[in-house]
Amino acid sequence: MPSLFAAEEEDATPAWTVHTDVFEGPLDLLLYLVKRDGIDVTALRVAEIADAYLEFVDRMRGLNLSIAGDYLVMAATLVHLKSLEILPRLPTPVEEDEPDPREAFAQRLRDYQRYKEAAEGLGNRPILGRDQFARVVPDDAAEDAPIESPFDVFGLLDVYRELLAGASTPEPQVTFEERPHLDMGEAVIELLRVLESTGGRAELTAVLGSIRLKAARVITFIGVLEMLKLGWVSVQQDVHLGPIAIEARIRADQADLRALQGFVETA
Amino acid sequence: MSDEILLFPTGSGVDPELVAVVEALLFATGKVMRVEDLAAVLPEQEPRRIVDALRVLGDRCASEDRGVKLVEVAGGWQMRSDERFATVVAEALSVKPVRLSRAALEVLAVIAWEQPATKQDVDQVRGVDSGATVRKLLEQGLIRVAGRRDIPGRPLEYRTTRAFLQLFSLSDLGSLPTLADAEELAD
Amino acid sequence: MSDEILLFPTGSGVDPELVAVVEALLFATGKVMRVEDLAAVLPEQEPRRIVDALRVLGDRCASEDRGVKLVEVAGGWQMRSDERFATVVAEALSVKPVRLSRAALEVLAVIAWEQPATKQDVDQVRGVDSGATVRKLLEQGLIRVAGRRDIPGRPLEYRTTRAFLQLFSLSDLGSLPTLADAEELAD
Repeated sequence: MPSLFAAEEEDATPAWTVHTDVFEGPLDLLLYLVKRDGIDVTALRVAEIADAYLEFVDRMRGLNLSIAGDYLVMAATLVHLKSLEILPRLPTPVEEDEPDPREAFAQRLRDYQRYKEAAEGLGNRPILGRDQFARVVPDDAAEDAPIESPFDVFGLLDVYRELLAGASTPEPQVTFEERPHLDMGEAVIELLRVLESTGGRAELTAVLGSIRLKAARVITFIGVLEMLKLGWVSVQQDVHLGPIAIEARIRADQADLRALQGFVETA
Repeated sequence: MSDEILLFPTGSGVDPELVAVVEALLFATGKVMRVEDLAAVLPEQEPRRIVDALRVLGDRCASEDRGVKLVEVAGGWQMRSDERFATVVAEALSVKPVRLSRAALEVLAVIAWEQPATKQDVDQVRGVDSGATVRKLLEQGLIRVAGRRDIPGRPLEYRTTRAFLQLFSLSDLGSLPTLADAEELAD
Repeated sequence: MSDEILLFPTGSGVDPELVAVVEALLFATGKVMRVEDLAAVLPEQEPRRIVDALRVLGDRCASEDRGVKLVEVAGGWQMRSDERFATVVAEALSVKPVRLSRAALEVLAVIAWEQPATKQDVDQVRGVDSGATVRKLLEQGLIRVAGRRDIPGRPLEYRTTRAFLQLFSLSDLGSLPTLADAEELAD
């Protein structure tokens, strides 16, 4: 067990800090306490371990150490579980299939211990690059060779994200044909025309922003929602609060306006 | 050194030249070679014979006075330096030995034994957020995206890769030991 | 195989472990190593002993059933595969992977996440002409033509291929992570 506390080298007053990397989270700390106190994890009683844990957390606080939120959440959970043990049983019969939260908790701790042991087992295997070494083969490139990517797929996604961040989405050069009493049918047709002029795809807020009249903007937006429902357009927003791309699935002349909710055929 | 001579006396049908060429191939490529890979460049040899030659080679390398081992890994075979000499070899290669953090090992363990596993599965077992570690393991090519789980949110599922098997010198996933039972946990 | 036993009987003072570690070093580095290089990582060994170990190792490798030879070159020693197997070894080595360039990665990224995408879509995101890179990716089989877009000029649309999925260890396009998935793994 490495020391939990270490002096931080600061000029005048050495402050004590918790090295959080000592434990892999509250479950790991609990297992440490189980081992330290010689508790049998297969017949774990929550009260035994709760006291040890709360005392530990208290001590850290007493030393003015900042404690990660995860550890405090666990402390609250343990207090709750312990209260179940102390309180007299309620007279109401407990549902048969309702699992005892204390047993569920003990099981969770045992599960974590199983994986922790499995992880140690992995770490103790002969490891390539630590225990065993493969031969360093001098490379000379050859033609017609298999392709290799320097990144995994998330790396590729980063490339895409960087491109998007750097790319200036050109303002669509569009003018909405605005009439004072634009109805939804007209708004939909106009929007589809605008999208055709921008290659089928545009940034939604830029399109809406190009509409001067507020009423027309609102009716066009409702039109977008209608078209979404009908599958005439698709929208995509990759990042929360990020740009919304709208893409036409049909052409303006394919739009059957009678499908629109609330469409009134004007003579 | 005499073991394989007992196991495979000259009369047993293992061609000494085949053993030699298999050694040359494993040495020169430095890679994990499956029997098919060897057979692809040795078309006149039956795969069965190649397996025999690999066995002879492996037995020979198992001798005390050899510095090289033949390990069965990731569905194939690879020659590697013996772990007895890890420190010296790392120094000669001027490489820092691979270090695996506990977080990385724990996340790998959950994914290896549960696969396919989602990030939520891993978080649930460990009781802490494992996002950064999962990302790192993806970058290192030790795990890969293996689809989405058919539950709300359709989270990505992860599996271990061949590189994982290579790193931990495992011949296949079946050679992972079974997880300890609850009863075995008591110290 | 019995030669060195005659030349260096156990009593001759050649430490079997020294022979083994010298083999491990020459194997792993793949380089020409001088006695000084070996001595630098084996400081507790007398250079004279290292030379003895090299002799033993060389004699062993000289055996018919070995595929690796110890050759004295450029004032040092190197392990090489036996010339007898040069053709087979060259064939096994001929498959060296090509790394994708930054440009190729960018074009692939746009096509992967926006598919079907036209060259114009790619050019617009990248801000440069991507014609040559698109052609290269088509040749490499990572993207394919997937029809024409119904807009003036009817430009070709591209999609990624199965080879793309394999390259990034994806089981299907549905497992292509989204920006939201990436956020989940952020620190």
